[in-house]
Amino acid sequence: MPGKDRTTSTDERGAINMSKLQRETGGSGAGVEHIEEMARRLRYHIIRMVGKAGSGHPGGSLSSSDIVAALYFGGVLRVDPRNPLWSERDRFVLSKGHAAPVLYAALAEMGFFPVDVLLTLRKMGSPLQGHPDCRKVAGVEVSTGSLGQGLSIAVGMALAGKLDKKDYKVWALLGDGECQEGQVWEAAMAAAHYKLDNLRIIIDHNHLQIDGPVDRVMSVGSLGDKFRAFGWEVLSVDGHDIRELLEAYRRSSEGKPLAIVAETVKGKGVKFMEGVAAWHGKVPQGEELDRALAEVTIRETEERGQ
Amino acid sequence: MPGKDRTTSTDERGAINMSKLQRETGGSGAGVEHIEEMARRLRYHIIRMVGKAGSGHPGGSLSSSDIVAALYFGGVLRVDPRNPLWSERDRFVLSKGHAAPVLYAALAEMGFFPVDVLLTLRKMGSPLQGHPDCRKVAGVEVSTGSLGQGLSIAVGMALAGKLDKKDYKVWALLGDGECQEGQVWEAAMAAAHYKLDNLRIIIDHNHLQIDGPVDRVMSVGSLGDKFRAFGWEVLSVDGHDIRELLEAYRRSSEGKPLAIVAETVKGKGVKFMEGVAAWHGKVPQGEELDRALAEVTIRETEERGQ
Amino acid sequence: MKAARDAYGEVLVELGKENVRIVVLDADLSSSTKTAVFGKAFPDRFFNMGIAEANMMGVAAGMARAGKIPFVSTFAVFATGRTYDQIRQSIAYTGFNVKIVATHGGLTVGADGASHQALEDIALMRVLPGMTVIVPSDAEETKLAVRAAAAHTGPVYIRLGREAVPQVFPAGSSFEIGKGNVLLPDVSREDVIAADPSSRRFDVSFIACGVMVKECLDAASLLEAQGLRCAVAGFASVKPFDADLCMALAKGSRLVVAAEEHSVIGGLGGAVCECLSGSHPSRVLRIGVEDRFGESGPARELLEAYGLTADSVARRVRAVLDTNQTTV
Amino acid sequence: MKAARDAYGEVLVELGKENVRIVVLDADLSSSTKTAVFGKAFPDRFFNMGIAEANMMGVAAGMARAGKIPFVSTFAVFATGRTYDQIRQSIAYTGFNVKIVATHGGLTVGADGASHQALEDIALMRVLPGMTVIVPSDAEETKLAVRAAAAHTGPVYIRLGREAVPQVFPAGSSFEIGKGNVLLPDVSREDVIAADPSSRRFDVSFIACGVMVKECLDAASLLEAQGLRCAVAGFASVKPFDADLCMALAKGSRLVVAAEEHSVIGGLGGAVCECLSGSHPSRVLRIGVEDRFGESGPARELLEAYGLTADSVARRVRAVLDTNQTTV
Ligand SMILES: Cc1ncc(C[n+]2csc(CCOP(=O)(O)OP(=O)(O)O)c2C)c(N)n1
Ligand SMILES: Cc1ncc(C[n+]2csc(CCOP(=O)(O)OP(=O)(O)O)c2C)c(N)n1
Ligand SMILES: [Mg+2]
Ligand SMILES: [Mg+2]
Repeated sequence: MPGKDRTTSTDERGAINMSKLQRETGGSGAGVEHIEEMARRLRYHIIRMVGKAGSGHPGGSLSSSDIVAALYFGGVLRVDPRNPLWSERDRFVLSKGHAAPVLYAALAEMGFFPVDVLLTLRKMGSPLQGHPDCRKVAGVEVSTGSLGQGLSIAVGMALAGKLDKKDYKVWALLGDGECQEGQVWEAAMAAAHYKLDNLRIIIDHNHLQIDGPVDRVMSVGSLGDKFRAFGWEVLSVDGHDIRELLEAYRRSSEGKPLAIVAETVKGKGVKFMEGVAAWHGKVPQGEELDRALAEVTIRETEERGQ
Repeated sequence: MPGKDRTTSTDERGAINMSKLQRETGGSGAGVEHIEEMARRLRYHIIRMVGKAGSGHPGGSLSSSDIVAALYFGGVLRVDPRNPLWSERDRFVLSKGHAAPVLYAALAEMGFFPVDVLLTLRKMGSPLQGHPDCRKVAGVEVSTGSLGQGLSIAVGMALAGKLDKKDYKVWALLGDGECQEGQVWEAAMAAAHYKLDNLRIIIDHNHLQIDGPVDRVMSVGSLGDKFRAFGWEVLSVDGHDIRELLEAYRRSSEGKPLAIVAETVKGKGVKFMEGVAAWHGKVPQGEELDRALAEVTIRETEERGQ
Repeated sequence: MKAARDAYGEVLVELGKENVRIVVLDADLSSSTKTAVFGKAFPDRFFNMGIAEANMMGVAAGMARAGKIPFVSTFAVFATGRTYDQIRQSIAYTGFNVKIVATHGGLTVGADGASHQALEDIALMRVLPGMTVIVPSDAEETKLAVRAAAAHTGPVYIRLGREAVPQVFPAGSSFEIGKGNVLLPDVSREDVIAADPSSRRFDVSFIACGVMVKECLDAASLLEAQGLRCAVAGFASVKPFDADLCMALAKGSRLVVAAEEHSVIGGLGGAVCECLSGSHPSRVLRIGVEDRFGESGPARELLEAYGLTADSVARRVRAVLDTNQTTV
Repeated sequence: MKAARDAYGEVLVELGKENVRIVVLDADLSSSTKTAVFGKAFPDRFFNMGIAEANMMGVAAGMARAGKIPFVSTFAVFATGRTYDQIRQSIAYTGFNVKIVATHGGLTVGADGASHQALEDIALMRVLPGMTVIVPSDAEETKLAVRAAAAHTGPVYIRLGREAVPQVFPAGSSFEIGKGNVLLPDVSREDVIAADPSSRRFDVSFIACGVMVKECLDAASLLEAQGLRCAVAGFASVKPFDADLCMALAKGSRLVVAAEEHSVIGGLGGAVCECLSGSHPSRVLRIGVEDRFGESGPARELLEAYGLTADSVARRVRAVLDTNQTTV
């Protein structure tokens, strides 16, 4: 389990130590190739899941796959599938809840639940709801789906962590369109006010929302400038470059929350979906599904997961 | 009626012409001394109103008095008390609705209703509700009181103005604490996206909210930086300097909405209220009321208004 | 079979041609709410406000104050709960002429699950002073309701579903805000109201809105086959509420059933109970979602699982009629 | 005479001492909601979130997920309508252990007027699955309700008033979520429920919450002086609703009166009508604000103008009893 070996005593580890520790070990030894491989697996699961479900959100799940893979399999996120509510765990909030498939895929690969459950996505009775439900799935930190709410929840977790003098980190993944929600800026202001340097967000900056390019629908301008003006530390990375992501994840930001603006391509990994807004909430079927699967295929033996 | 003389044909006047026009005429000829005098009258009315009502919000009304006086009596806001719903009128939205007393005072002095109505503030049956009600008072553009909503409404009016190719301007006055509301940033984003250069806001930056200093309760940091990052043109002025206010009001901002951050003192004009958070929603009574009135007193003959 | 939202898109374009004051706002869901159809026809009068529903309501309020007739659309969850205070303060309290047309109401949203299934929106909008609340049953009634909303001065909330639904609203019937429609038997609303209240004519009267009108009609068929006399009324106009028709139905029936794709709390069922308790206490069976959240699944399976299909409705009616004293 | 919010501040401090997991959040109204008292005693566990209510609800949700017991306060208008979707999605759907304690509910907010007078909050919170809704009648009951909320696992909404109010909750009585209290006559809830339903014991039974409990007690005095037998029950626990007590009262009375400082739509009155229509159809007179916004004025004058004082309540009860068949 990535992350488990990083459990050291609370007192001896601050943000800097942690990041040093990770840099030395390369985060539980997970190499970049391994993470890339895991990202491919996530994409494979995503396409299979939504294809089977007949609905869902492939575009924003694919754009987040490298981000999520680096977080879960890069030794960054300290979680324990055998003890999902472990009090010292790092918290990950999928604020862009419609990307549930990528979260479910990561949780399954981490061992929170069997990989074959993935194919029940969105079916009656499945724990895998269209949007994540924390009452149904271990490892889902909080239920999301109504955009703009996740960062506030992450702020609450980070405040609690500070109050309890715990050294866990709180992570949240936001969409760029989602940043149009005012609640995101309320939360951003509060995070800076309370100096939450145990809070990090990643913005999946894929430049698309449902109705088209973010710039055209409702421009968010420079998200970096905005978060900086709201008192945050900001990093920009290529959201499909595992190395850059890991490097950013390991940075600390004393006294400030950290926003990582990850430049991504919506639908990444399936050529015909890349950069096409229509694939936000549409799923490939029939021949298209086969083509998509062919692009993200993994070896048969891998398919069964761990 | 200030503003009336500025009615020229729609086609020949853009933002620049208008501002030039005003500069030349000094805005319907209203001199700075006159405006200062009007600001004093507003303060006088405010104290009398809330004193009589026994409740209300003097602090944020007093801090806005010069801002509002310059707008209404400086030949800036084009409104007609005899035709309150005149389709070409400039719109003023008091987003910080609890400052109703300063708006009511200005409207009464403008002739929208008799000055003696002011003393019915907050009483049963009065049109002068604790927070402005546009169904009850001519000249009140929109009902406010729930903070954070006025800018959105102003954006709607500005969009409609653009659509109708009208040259009216839309003004909104916001509190600095109010800028903690996420809806303000949603509206700010939309205003920039739609290039609403017919929209201007003034932020009454008095550095206090109910529970204390804004910096301590929930820091808004640099409001200028934030609005700039949200795509606005920003000006900073001394919110008690009529000259600076007029100068800012006359600036145009092609292709962008304009935010004027007015540095003010909460409770301005009544020494014992100045900079004291407690006077946000508390009213002076008895001996305190006398002291306050003495500071803002105007000549008896003036009291009756126009 | 046609989705109400498709009808909405079409009628919006018609209205756009007829009245230049009509503008349309959406919050990044225009392809789903079908306002994109209007956006294509009248790009100048279509405003995408992005994922910022609260601001969208305020912007609509400002446009209305400036003389426009804004139609504002997004999913029902976000069109009501996400923006309740904005609707309350900037639209209902001001009385501004804003039309909120929400799609994706109810369980039949389907696989997106609980976060996207509005089950409280009717209750939320109904409690707002001055708000008109309409829940059409099909594409045809949607068109009429949207037209009625445009003609009405003041705030209106219209709730539409996501799925294609069969026609149940009688072709050629009129739609009037504040009035229900008697769909079964084939008599007019006025006839039912005028009927001698002492003659108990129905075993059960269904009062329904949205997709539940169809389910109630089907339930009525099942019950009539069992020898029970049924009436079915479409109460698309949840507010103003047609108290006259409701009362007449109650007076002429052993049991009143109120059915909606909504929580059994505070919606149409609440309106029926409040109305009857005040003037003609009657037994009311409320059919709806039993105070819980929805979940992911196919629309039809969800209706079944939550007891909202004709079968289930008929069974529950039967059980009440068989085992209980039913009315006064 | 004591304001419920003052009692809230006091009991918060007591709870803060007893349980370190308790944290308190406010949105720039801590002096009015009285959470400032807690803030002074436990500065580390008090979080002012500024004028950003939506975020505050999310933050509370996150803190609850991390093991805290957050008490979240602001005015009732902003604590519910401004944040409905946040409460729905991040608190009710998740079932997180957040306590929303709102002050300034109802008309008695007074001179601030309609924008600040919550008249729909009970309806909004009642329709949320899993939400417990409590509207205490005085300072004493407030203390017990806040303690009960802290002891209960799951989301709770408590609505308090602004003004000092007389004590009506019997000293030494217990408060239990889901149970009403019989205040008049001097019999226990259990006795009322156990009583022979065929013996009609009351002319009128009042079911009330908040400040209306006192008005109903006074109205009962007026009516008893006229020879009518009255029962008054405090239904602070609006949800879960005490159906047993409600039904027992209805069975034993000619008329049920539901009274609340809230819209007559969807609140306690709605709950009473829904309950009784389902099982024991009864005449219900709903006393509340008649589907309109409030306005500025002194608290008492407002109650009078909106028909919420004992006098007016008694008159209306009398009129119904005198002119109508009242029950089954
Ligand atoms: C409050 C809210 N409004 C609207 C929606 C509907 N919706 C789901 S996804 C989406 C677009 C999200 O765009 P973005 O945040 O850029 O996500 P990504 O591109 O990463 O998928 C919208 C509008 C929602 N889920 N929540
Ligand atoms: C949405 C909302 N939340 C809370 C309040 C209560 N309230 C009224 S005034 C105020 C403080 C406003 O501070 P600021 O915006 O700085 O105004 P000013 O200092 O100019 O008076 C608050 C919290 C409100 N009216 N609306
Ligand atoms: Mg995007
Ligand atoms: Mg201020």
